[in-house]
Amino acid sequence: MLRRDRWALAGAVTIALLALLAVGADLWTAIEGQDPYTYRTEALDPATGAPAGPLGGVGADHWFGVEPLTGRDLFAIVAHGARTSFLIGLAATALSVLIGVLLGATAGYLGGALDRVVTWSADVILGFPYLVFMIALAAVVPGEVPRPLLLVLVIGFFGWPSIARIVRAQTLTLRTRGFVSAARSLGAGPAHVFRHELLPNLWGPIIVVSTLSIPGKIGLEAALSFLGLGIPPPTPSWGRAISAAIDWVATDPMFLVFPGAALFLATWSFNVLGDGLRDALDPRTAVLR
Amino acid sequence: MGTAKFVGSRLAGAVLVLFLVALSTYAVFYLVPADPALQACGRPCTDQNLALAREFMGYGDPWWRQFLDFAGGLFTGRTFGSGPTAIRCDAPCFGYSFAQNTEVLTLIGERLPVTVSLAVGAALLWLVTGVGAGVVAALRRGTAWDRIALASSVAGVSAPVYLVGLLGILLFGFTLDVVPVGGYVPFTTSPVDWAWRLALPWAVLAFSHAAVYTRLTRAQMLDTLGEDYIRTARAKGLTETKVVGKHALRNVLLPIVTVFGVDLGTLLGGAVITERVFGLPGLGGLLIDAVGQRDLPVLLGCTLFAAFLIVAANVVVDLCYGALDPRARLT
Amino acid sequence: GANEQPQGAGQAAATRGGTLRVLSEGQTVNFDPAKSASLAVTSLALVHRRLTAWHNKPGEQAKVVPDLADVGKTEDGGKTWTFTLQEGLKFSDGTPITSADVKWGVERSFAPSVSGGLGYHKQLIDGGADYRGPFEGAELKGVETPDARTIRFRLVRPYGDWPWVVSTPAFAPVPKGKGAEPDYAEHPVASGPYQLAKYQKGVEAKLTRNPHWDEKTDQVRAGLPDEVVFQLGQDASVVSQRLTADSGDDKSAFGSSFVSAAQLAQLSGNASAKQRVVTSKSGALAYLALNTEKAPLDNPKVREAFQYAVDKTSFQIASAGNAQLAGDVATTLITEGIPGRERFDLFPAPPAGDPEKAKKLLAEAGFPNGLQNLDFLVAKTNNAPEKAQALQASLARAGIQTTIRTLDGDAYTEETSVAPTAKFDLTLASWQPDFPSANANIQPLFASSEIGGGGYNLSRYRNPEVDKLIDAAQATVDPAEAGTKWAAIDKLVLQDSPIVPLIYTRNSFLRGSKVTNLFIADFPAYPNYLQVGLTS
Amino acid sequence: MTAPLLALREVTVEFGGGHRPAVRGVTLSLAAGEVLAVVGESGSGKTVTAMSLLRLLPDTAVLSGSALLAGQDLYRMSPAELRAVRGGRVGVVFQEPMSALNPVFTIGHQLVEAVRAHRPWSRSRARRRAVELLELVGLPDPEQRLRAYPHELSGGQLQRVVIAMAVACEPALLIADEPTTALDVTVQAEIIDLLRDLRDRLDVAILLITHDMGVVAGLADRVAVMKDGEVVEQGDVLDLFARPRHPYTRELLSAVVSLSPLDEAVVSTLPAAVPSAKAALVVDDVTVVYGGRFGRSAVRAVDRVSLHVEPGEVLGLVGESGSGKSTLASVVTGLRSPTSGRVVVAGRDLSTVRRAERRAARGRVGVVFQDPTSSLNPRATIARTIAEPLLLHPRDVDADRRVDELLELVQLDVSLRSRYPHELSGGQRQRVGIARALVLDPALLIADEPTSALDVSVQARVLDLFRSLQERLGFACLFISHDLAVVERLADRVAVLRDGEIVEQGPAADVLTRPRHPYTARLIAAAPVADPVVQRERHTRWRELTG
Ligand SMILES: Nc1ncnc2c1ncn2[C@@H]1O[C@H](COP(=O)(O)OP(=O)(O)OP(=O)(O)O)[C@@H](O)[C@H]1O
Ligand SMILES: Nc1ncnc2c1ncn2[C@@H]1O[C@H](COP(=O)(O)OP(=O)(O)OP(=O)(O)O)[C@@H](O)[C@H]1O
Ligand SMILES: [Mg+2]
Ligand SMILES: [Mg+2]
Repeated sequence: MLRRDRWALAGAVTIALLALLAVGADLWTAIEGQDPYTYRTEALDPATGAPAGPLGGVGADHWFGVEPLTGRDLFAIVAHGARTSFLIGLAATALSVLIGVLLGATAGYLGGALDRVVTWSADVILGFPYLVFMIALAAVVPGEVPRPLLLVLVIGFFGWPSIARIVRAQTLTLRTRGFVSAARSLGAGPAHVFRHELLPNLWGPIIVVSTLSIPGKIGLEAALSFLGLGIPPPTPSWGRAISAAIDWVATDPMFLVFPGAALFLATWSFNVLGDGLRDALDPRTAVLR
Repeated sequence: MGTAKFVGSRLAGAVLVLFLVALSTYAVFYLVPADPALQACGRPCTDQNLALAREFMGYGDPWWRQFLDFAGGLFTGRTFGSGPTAIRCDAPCFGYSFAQNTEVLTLIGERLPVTVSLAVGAALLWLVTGVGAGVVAALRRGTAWDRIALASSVAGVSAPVYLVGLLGILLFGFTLDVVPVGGYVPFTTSPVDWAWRLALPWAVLAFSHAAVYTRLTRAQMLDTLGEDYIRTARAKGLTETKVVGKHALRNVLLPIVTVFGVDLGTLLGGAVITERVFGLPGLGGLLIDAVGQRDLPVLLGCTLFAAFLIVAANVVVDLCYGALDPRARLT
Repeated sequence: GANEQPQGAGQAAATRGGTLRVLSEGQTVNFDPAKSASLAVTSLALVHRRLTAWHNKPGEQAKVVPDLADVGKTEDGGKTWTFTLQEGLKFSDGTPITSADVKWGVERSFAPSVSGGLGYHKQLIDGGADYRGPFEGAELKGVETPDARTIRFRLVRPYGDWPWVVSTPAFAPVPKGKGAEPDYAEHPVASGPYQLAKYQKGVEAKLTRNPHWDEKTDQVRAGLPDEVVFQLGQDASVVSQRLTADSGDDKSAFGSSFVSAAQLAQLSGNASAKQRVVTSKSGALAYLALNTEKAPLDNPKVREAFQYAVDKTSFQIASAGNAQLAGDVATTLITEGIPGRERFDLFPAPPAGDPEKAKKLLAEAGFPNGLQNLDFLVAKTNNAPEKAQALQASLARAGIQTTIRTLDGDAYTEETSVAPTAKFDLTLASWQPDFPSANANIQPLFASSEIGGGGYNLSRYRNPEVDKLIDAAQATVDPAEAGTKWAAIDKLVLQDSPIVPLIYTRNSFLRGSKVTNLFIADFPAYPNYLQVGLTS
Repeated sequence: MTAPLLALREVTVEFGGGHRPAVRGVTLSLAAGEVLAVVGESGSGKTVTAMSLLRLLPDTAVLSGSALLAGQDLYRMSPAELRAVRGGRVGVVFQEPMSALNPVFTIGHQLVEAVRAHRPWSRSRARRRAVELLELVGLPDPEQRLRAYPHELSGGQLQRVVIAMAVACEPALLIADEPTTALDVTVQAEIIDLLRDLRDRLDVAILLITHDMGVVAGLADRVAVMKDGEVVEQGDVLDLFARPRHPYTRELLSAVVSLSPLDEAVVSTLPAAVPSAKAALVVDDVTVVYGGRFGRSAVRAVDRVSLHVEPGEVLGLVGESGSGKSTLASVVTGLRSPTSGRVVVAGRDLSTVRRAERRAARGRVGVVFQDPTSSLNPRATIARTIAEPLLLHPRDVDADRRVDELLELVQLDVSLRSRYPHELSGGQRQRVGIARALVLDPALLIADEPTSALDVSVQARVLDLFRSLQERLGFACLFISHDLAVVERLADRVAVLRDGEIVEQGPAADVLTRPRHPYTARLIAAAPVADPVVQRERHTRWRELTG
């Protein structure tokens, strides 16, 4: 069905391209003849430290230009950054969605004490001073723990409450619907009801919320790297590149444009793909177009 | 269960949540490898001075003792130090900030109007624009409108708030010179100035928050528009506006209200970056400074306050469920 | 010092009057002398005078000058110091300022309830070690006030820099008996040209004229504007944009935070704004601290390799875009503008470093394959991670592989200066002395007493000989003689390479077009707020 | 006859996705004050034709032909004109009342809205009109009902609300799609009276879609018969009933089952009146109270009801609309726990057994819900829905084959397998529900109005199916229906429910031919007969009986 949806197809292709960019980062940068770590101060304007040449130093040597103050190759940064950001953003989103959907649906469907426990936990986490927690964690967690895993766990964990609340709200209305009663009367347990009755009707909001949370998670990854919890520099990451680039918008907008566009494309592609998926999953709209 | 009983049980839950938040804040705070008394020690800091400062600020005890002191202070008030320099903090005492020489409650009270103005205005703006755009996107599914709504939503969530704020200031503040940049004028002083100065921050916050409303509205709307009762509403001869804006929208609101509750609750705890960019003296700045300075009382106060708002918003949201959808009435 | 634009040049003549605005990042400004660590030329000094003050002018070395009192006399080689207050000094409430008020102020700084400011005096004044402040009736026995204009300090050991120490905030007068309340900062009794008229945390602090301040008794404060308003909680980037736009009230404002590299690059394309950038001639010493307690950096030879390995040019670029804005390459510990400073370079190398030589040194030290896995700790503030990456890349050229670890401000402080042992191998730091004496440059960073417990000896350098020499230099009263002693220590310490001096960080500030007399002397690398005025 | 009020010419409706046109070349006309009944096979395009008039079909539908309402083509009207027609000049009664109302607004709100859409009235005036309308459709306690939400009403009550909504603005044309399926015969008779009154008093034209030949006989002037998307025959009602020409019409009419005359019944053997130890279902003194909300009085929907169903027995449950039949069914199926009382299924009290056992027991119970639409997952294909019980209680059968088998048994084309519920007609959906209930060969079947949306021929076949299955498997069945004739044909015993209480219980033949309780007698008297002449007579008699 997706094949008929040109936009969803475009989204899927973009995701594939970004994945290709991430996976083959070494190869692409080798073709370009650069790497994301080497300082190339000769590519900078000696007066300001901004990239020499127009468009942030875009050229045959540096496809996306160079980073101000360091001269590191921006294409290499974006390509290698895709690994960090794409991986962490997606994995963390998947984790939050998993926890959020499971807890939210269970709470909404079963209600009672379980509902209250989930709601309270969500509230505690939402109100939790996570910044302080991250700082504490950075200091407590031993250096041997792989940072990507840690990041995924932490970001994923702090992301579930909002998803859980939405899923719970939807479940509250869904559970009163006739088809859920029908399944229950057939002897369906919560697991079956969740899997076969609730989930297909929950995809809409889940897709929306999860695809839109990707940039936030990538941004959080960058913020955490400053707190000592993230992937330490100089490993490139989109989030860190973007946050550094903000200062340079007026002087070197291209520094923002490339990683920013990468992030935008990633989010956008998941959203159009999500739309396509939603439409495909919704029999009422699927036939359209 | 009656409404009163429901509210009662939720209130009890809220107290529990706040207790847990406070407890975990304390616990986490003491995991952070830093000595809050170091700030009060001065430079150069000797061990002796450090110990003195620590003792005076009440950081000498183990963390759980301090937590009990804090909890007790809520009901009985607290006194820090002794003699002529003693500091009295009356019940309900949320602590005393030694970095700012003020009771935490006063600090929060001073900054609350700013944050509330910012959050509520922005929230209304994004609710209206977000949901509006979502409705349009759903009705015009697959058209350019839909694509534009999607692209701007994605741009909204992808662009860091700080960047949007900065560009907003550059464009509307300096280049076009249409709005004043930064600063806060209390509503009571001049409602017009108040709104005028907040216009840009509102827009910035709305831009970054509206996305999820647009997209949720669109998705839910598409689900709802196929329902039989929409057909019934049309068969009554209602205008399309009423069919969509009332019959369909009402059935879409549940998740929207949920997200709104979470967002508003969080935002009322402080919109750190927006406040920063626009120089608004709100709770976010207070909190961030408290984190930076390890000002535990302020940190705790702000956190508890934010948690309280989140819980309160969620209780309201839960109450709304029953009103929005009688079938989803909680028991 | 290739600083083309002389400080203060191109600024119009100042007139009296007007409202000066200081756009500040902080949410608060502290006007309590006991709690303030403010330099003698910035905000606090507008409100409070101290016993002595700093004479600082571009191109001149800093000098201690009289403020409330003279610059002090000692008869016993620096153990007892006597100061005489000027006549006719008054507080903003009209009461006369007496030596008792100064004493009260000093005593007050010992009270735990109001501590937090600069405390160089606390271990020096006799009886200070276990003094807890005056509010419970006890007096500090090392401070005597024989009469209303005389104040005498008895120290536990001779201390030549005492006249500098009494320029710190704790030596501002507080009317005797006042200031028990912890929020004294919000309604302090002023002795300087301004008093605090309105203070709203996070919003603004407004200073208006103190009618009882007498211009004639004050040689360091010009007191030109009628009002000084600190606008608080301002974002640095926004401030820079506002000042660049230079419209309305912003014309008579300046930013109190540094202009970043990106902003400098932006300003370079704007002729009018570029002119309004004020860059210091020199500044804080930025250095790479090497943990001398931990292998392999406990080997001086290995440490020496670092002196050659680092690329100071890329560090300069990472700091400010180019060498000139970043500041000169540093080769000594004592910074420019400090009396007694001697220039030397123990490890001559091109600014971009000499990786080959570094490799050779490492090989000699037994590390022919370079060093792996060094833990490079940086704070997240001040663009330190970016600067550290530049160093990381340059060290890599010499076969030194490092892993950067970023920590939030206090977690960083805890690990580098509080913890009894340190895990890190390298860290990036910078130091600006609290008063313009070589003592304040060297002692806090290299005396073994400053290891851990909140001290700033980040490289955990421990050398009994240096400790002894520091004590001796501190006891020297004659500035010239002390200067030579400090310069000798400077060399001695650097021979051990506990740190790699990088640059003397220049600070740039941006002012509005009506702000004038905004100059930055050789020390400190901050504008002198006391002289700033406005053109009409 | 003057120029027709409504004239359909060559109406064809196609749905995308490669389906055959649902409606092909339908030409019909209807004059003011005339009642045209459209009858026909389930899925033959009756609803689609009717909905096309007000352009209420999903976007996927492509219309061609023309539909003139007083000379104006409905298919080519501007949105504003169309709006004035919808609910104003044309009122619609939807086929499935239980999903036709917006669940989040009160009945009153939706009625008031319908009135105010076409009348410049104040809210309170519209509200008075709403009360009046509810009285008109015979809903007791109208003031109270206005504040109820749709899910708080029974199927028949909702149907009456939908009817009230359709006639709210006194339309010139009323499209009534199965307006009486959920009503017990007494209420049904009242509604027919109401429609007749509308026609007589206001000259309203009625397009009546129904399966109930009795209703056709009692109300219609002319009849159109549809099959497979086409009108195969149309003509005067008396004529058509007397001389059906098309074979399908003949088949249809012959499939009609009628209630035996009161005195001609044969006494059947009396099954046990007290539950045996093996009873498939025992309902013991069950009471269900719906909690009152916001100070409203609580509803005792089921009041101390006791009944039992033996293996191999069919118990017919009949009774007034809103008398608590569906509520009782929901208790029996375990969807609602009774306020008091006990339900024992196959010897086990389900409230006390362990969860796993309870679930296993559910596998032996099949359920057909009253509202087929909402009981089907909109995101699941027909095949998946029917196979769902097999997922829950795996059997050693090939699910696909079993689904095909059942589709065939309930007279559904196998090509519907991959469709979604919204792509089916009401009757088709209902049959999907039946198929799902039968897929596991249940030992006990709870069927709530399982044939209400089926045309008589399909209904006859489904009833045969029940019969044969029952003979083969010997399952017990609680069969809830309004159609007394069907109950008579199928049920061994009958229980009559009124206001939550059982007023009479006994062998079917007994109760339906020699009713003891006056309510039962009235029910039987109200049952329509599929013969225009007889039905008209009966109707007059019934009017006399009720006064
Ligand atoms: N949205 C749709 N998409 C595809 N096919 C549809 C759709 N709606 C209805 N159909 C098909 O059109 C045909 C006619 O449906 P319609 O609802 O008019 O039947 P009906 O005569 O009203 O039957 P019933 O008596 O069972 O209600 C059916 O075969 C049905 O499957
Ligand atoms: N959720 C509810 N809250 C309050 N009252 C309810 C609720 N559900 C049903 N009722 C009321 O309970 C009574 C019995 O309803 P039920 O659905 O069992 O009737 P029924 O016998 O199935 O009627 P019908 O033949 O019309 O379907 C009705 O008066 C109805 O209004
Ligand atoms: Mg139909
Ligand atoms: Mg019912």
